[in-house]
Amino acid sequence: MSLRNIIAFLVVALVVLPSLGYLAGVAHAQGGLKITAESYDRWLLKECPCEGGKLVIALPSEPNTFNWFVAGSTWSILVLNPLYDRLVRIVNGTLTWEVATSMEYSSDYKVLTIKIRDGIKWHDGKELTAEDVAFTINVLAKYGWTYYHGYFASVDRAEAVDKYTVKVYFKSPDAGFIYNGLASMNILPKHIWEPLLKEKGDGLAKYAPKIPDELVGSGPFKIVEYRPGQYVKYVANKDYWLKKPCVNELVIVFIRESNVALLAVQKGEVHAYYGWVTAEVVPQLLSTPGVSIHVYTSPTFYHWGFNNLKWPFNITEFRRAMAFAVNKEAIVNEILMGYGIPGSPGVVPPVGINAQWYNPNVQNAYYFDLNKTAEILDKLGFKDVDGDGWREAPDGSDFSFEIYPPAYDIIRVRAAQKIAEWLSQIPGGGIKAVVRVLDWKTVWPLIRDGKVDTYLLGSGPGNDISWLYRRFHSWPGGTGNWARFSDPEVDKLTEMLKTTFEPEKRKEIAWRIQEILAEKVPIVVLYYRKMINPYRSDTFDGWFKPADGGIYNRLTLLNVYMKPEVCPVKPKPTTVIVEKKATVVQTVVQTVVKPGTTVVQTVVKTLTTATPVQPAPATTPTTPVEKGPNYALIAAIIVIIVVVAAAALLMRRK
Amino acid sequence: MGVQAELSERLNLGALYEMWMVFRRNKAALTGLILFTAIVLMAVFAPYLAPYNPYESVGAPFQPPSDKHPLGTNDVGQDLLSELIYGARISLFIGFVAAVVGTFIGTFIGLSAGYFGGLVDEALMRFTDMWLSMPTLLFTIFLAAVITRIGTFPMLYGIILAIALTAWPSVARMVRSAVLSLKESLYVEAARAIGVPSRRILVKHILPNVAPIIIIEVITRMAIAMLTEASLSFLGLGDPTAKSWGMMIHYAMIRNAITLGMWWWFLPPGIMISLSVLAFMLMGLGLEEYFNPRLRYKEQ
Amino acid sequence: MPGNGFVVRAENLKVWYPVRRSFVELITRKPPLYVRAVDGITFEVKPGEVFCLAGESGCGKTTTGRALLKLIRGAVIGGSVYVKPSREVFEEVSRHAPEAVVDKDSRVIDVYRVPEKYMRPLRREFQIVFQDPFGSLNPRMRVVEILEEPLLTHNIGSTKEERLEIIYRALEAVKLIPPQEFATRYPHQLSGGQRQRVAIARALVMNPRFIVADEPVSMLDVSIRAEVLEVLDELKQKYGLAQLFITHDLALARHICDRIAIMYLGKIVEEASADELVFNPLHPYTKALMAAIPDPDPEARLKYREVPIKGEIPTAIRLPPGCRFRPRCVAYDNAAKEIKRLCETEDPGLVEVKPGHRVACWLYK
Amino acid sequence: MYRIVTSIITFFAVVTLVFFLSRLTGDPLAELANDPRITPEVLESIKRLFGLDKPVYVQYIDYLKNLFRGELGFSLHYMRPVMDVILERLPYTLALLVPSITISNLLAYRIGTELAWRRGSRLEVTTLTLSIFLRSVPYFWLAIVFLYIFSVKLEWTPLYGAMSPGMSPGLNWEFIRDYLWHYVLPFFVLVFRETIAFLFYVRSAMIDVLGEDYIVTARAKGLPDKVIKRSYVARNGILPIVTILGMRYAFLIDGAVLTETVFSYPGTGRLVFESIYNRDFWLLQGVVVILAASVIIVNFIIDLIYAVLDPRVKYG
Repeated sequence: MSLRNIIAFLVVALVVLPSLGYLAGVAHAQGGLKITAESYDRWLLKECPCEGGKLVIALPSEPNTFNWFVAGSTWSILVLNPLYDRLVRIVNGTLTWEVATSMEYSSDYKVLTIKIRDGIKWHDGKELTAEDVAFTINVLAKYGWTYYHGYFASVDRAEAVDKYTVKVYFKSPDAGFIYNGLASMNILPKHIWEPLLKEKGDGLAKYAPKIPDELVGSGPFKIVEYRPGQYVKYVANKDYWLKKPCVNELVIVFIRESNVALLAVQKGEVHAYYGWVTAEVVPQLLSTPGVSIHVYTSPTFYHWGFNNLKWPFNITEFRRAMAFAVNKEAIVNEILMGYGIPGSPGVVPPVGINAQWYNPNVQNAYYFDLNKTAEILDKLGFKDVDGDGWREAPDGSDFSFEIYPPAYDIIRVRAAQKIAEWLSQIPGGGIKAVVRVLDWKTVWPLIRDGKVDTYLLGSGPGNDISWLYRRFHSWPGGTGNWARFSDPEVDKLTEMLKTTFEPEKRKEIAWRIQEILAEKVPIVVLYYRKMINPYRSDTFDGWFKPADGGIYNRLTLLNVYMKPEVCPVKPKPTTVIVEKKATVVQTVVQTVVKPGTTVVQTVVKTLTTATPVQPAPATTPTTPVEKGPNYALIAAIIVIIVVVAAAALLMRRK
Repeated sequence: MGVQAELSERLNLGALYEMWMVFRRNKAALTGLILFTAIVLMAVFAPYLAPYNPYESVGAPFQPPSDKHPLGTNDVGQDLLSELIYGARISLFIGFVAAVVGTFIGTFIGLSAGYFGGLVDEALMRFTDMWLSMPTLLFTIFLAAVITRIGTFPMLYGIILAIALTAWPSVARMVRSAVLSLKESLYVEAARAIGVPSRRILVKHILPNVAPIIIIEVITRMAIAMLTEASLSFLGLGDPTAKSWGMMIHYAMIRNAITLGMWWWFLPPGIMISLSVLAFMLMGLGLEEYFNPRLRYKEQ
Repeated sequence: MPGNGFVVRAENLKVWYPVRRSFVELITRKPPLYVRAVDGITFEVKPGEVFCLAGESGCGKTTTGRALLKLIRGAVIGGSVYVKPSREVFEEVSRHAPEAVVDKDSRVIDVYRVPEKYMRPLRREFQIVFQDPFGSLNPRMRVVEILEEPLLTHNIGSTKEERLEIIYRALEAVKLIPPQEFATRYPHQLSGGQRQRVAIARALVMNPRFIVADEPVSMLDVSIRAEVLEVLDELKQKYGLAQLFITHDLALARHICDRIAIMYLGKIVEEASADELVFNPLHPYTKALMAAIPDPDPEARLKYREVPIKGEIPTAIRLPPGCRFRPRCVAYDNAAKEIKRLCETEDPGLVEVKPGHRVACWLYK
Repeated sequence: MYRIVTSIITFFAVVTLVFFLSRLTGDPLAELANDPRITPEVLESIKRLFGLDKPVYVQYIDYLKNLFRGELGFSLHYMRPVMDVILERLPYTLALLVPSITISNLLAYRIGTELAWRRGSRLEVTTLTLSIFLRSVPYFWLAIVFLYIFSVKLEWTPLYGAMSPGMSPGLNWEFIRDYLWHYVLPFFVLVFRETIAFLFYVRSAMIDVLGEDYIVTARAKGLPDKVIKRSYVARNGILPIVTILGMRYAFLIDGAVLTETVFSYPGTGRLVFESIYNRDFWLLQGVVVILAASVIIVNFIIDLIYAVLDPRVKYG
């Protein structure tokens, strides 16, 4: 333990701990904490200008499972999203009531009392009660194989006190529980899942629920059909308690190639694409009549991680030197073509729900200055001794290190190449950095096991700021701490984040952690990506466009409606031939403006054409497809027989 | 026997001369040879032919063809024509190494099986059959996925290895059947009657006579290896840092060249692959017809 | 050990090729079938003698020739082949494989008891010339390399010059003159006769005691046969080289050989000195063969025509009981009842009917 | 019998090889560690649930046991038995492969015979040159170009999938039309490519047959061309062609992988691509095993057909 560490430790022990104890005492004394959250109503349309129609959304990948307990991939969660309700939900960066109407902690933060709405019905007509909520929480708390178990590990049990009240008992207070656990928890019907759980036990993890019989939810849409590799089809739940969805049908199609998906949006076959769209297609998309784009910032922080245990990356000064050698603006402008924002030295993203904890003061801790890098390196003894243009290690030996980006992400490969280029340009001799591109499956264990010098990784933050514990608490306490960063003060602070409930206090701690991270640079956050979702603005309206999320979301599902001129319900006199008229609409692409960054306001001209769309025959209520023989198989067999027969005939005649 | 032939005999250029005669007789093979030479020259003199360094951003990204950039630029502003010219190097390299390694493995196994016969033959041929029964590309995909994920060597070598590992079985089959027929040939029997040890028979009598088959194999395998590499790259299993033609198409695909209608990005590399594969196939066909038209049965 | 004056002696030699059985047959334990290419023959070649094996194609004469030199693979071989090598070779073999020595005093070795790895010294003295001169020379080797190979194998000649000397002498012996010119050529630059002489030279460089000449001229044009035959004859005259001459051409056999044995379906049916056999054939099959020889004398031709043959050579897998020539035998049809019965039931052994003339036919018992 | 035994041995060898190669790629769940939801404890219990904590040989034995029950293991990505996932996709691939292999082989057979018959004619030379060139074109690239021309530029065919999104399958004209509309381009690409590749075999096999003495004799006898073609050439030429059918089938599977990927067709070939993307090696392993098994079976059947066609060959 170095002297510095000891001093830091003493500071923590003498200053921070007592003050924390004091604060905790205050919280106790005040007793209970009422959770505040927003209401949905402000986002909802009062009434649908048009009811009916079919909305087609494209995702790049199909869901891996419909069993929400083990839904590993984003796509599964997205596909199950229209089906289930949550107690609370994070909408546009704020906590919003959904099924719950109030929540209150007991004074020792070990009991959480949740009140839920009455009158919510499952799709099969049964009522959603506190029993269902308690059941879901208990499963997640009890079974280690559920993917959300980590968020519920602090829960001892949940109980339904009465029909509309749930009490959650904790083993130990958990400040992140609501944001992390409840805000991502779909409420599952007990009457479906409890028998299954009894029957299968742990085997439920491997169970694929029957579609649609066992996929009973309470959400705005019901699943009626799933074609593997092709689409999922839903019908609107016209009795949805919050608001009747405007469209009748929802189809989610899976299109892997963005090329194809974009063409499908351009042709109008698909109304929105929620996937990876690279920036070069934006002009093309915007010049297509009827297509608009929604741009939002993803909170995933793409960073250049150092192995903080390995020389020379265990030297804070060296890491600082590296931080000065990265031109984040250039990466954003050149590689991301402007679709991103430069990474914050404090790691916490300035977007979404994390924005409330974001410390803007650290934003300018580092800037691109190779002279500064040179200066620090000189000080550390990394000098070009033999005059070959490359700096040697202080002991005079050749020095180089490796950067590992994963092969599948071309942006990170290019970013790594850029970083290596800048490092080679340091005045007074470059630093040799070798970019090694390997498959993610190969790189990942290396990063996990600390076998590489530096790497480029994208990590998602949690909903609750206590995710900093996972990412920066001393190795091996935090298992997401791939940089192997360790700092006693950060350890204490991140531990405190987990048990401190006071919002103001939490913010204070978070700010302090960000300052330390900016100072110690365990990782250099390069950028947060801006995602592009193309959608049809000519046929559909009412899209909900959050600053931190995609166009496909719950509010879109509730609000989106067909434009009156193409609305299938309003009967129109015979065939309408609408002239092709082009209107120029100005769309301001939202840009999160933060102090210290240049204000970028992109004004994009969108050409919207009201294309005449043939009025579809009056809404045909889609009946759920009865379970029957596999039609695809039958069709396949028929085609085979016909073709073979034809071929045989052909042969015979010759 | 012409003077020329006489001369070449004395210079021990027999085999080369023979080959040249084949090419001169066979128009298709000659076309192949010319194409091949052109592509090899392009690869060798890439630095002189290419207008820019393909590893450097020399202009704005996503430019359409212009005077400055005859084929436009890619997603990071690298010149596509230069990429195309340099691509010959990587593509030929991958094809060549994979083909040579694959043929080498195949020859080794085929020789052993054919020469030792009996149980060795049976075991090796079962093994070969097993590999042959796999859909080649599917299995290459599988191997490439596995190999590039188990080592920290550059992905390029993993792909080459995967291609080589699926290329050998048909070579082994062919070499084996050639060895079997050679083994029954009278001059091998004569050597045995003399008492020449089997290793020497293998090296002196059998190997030189299998050589033409091996040469043809290397040539056709190269064509197949290049096609396979392109397919692997297309499926996202390639090495993103290797600027092969297949990788160019892959980049074009993931950067939405179809949506943007940038045909100048994905058409030329495909044509280049086709041309070089064509060159190898024509050369292979010419040589094959000359050496033994009935020996071959598997191709791709 | 009957007799001692031989170089090579086959005793009850059998070469049976197994017929591949199907899986079901293996399971049901059907007895294995064999093609009896050579089915128990006994003969010997005396020093300095040219012994002929004659017969239709498929009768097993080539197989016999190769079996003598242990060149058959993948067959069941029965009986013995005794050879008499020179003293030094005998000592070398008996040192490594004492179990193969049959008679120490007269230096007789049973070839089939010598393990394959100790065969090499024996191969030096017992050589073969194949029928096909086009296939028997490696097209990728020059003549000099072809001839050098046996020398290298047997460590004859310690230096290159010495070996070249031997090679040139062998080439001269087979009348490829000037040897220096022929030595640098590739086989495809030689005519068929020249190639066959190179093949003979290849056998000759090792200074063998015995060679099997397996139809050495049958694939050559008639016009160049003479030169090859001349070389072979000279070898016998000059070096006293014992030869087993395999041919289907009786006229040729009579011209070249000291003694002739006629084979039919893996067995020797008649054996006699050349003149005796030609002028006094006893076996109906020999007579039939004689009838096939074109004779300049039309009368003679007519005379032999009286002894025809019927049918075709049957397969050697399922042999008829009794005499195997019976189905084709004209004499059988005319024979007496008791002889017919014998023909049908028992195989006639080779019986000496005159001194030096043996025949396998019930008619002569 | 012999063939059955060797086929089974080959199959198990393939299974073993693929199994152990898959295991070489390391921990299939390793990536979960970077998921903010997953704690180390959760990771451990998931591993236990899938038997990943057992030694590899135990896993192998379990796998073989499952194989006898007709299961191919469990897809960690889809959280379902691999067999179920594959069976969902198989009809699409079969519907694509079987007709295209039939049509293309018949086409190639007709054209190949004709080419062999007219050896040396201008028609033959042109066709051959063209097909040699087309054979050199990377398959997937050809498919992309077709997609670009017919779907993007001309808009004759759809961009992706086996049916329009939300078009529930049923035995009605609307669905069948939609299905065929999506079917035609991948089908055409497969047939096109396969015909060209197969043409060569047919042609050279036929040329061999034409060179046989009995054909020469038949021609010398003055038999009409039609009769010779039908009763001499076709019958004898079919044997060498049948032998390589097995290989053509394997080749076509390769084609299906690429075609389905380009046209986003939801078959097993596409599943290969998906499983690489999702790094779902257990599924990839299952698909490889299934497809390899189908190749083995097809080869076996072809051997039987061969035995029927060729009186000289007998299998016990």
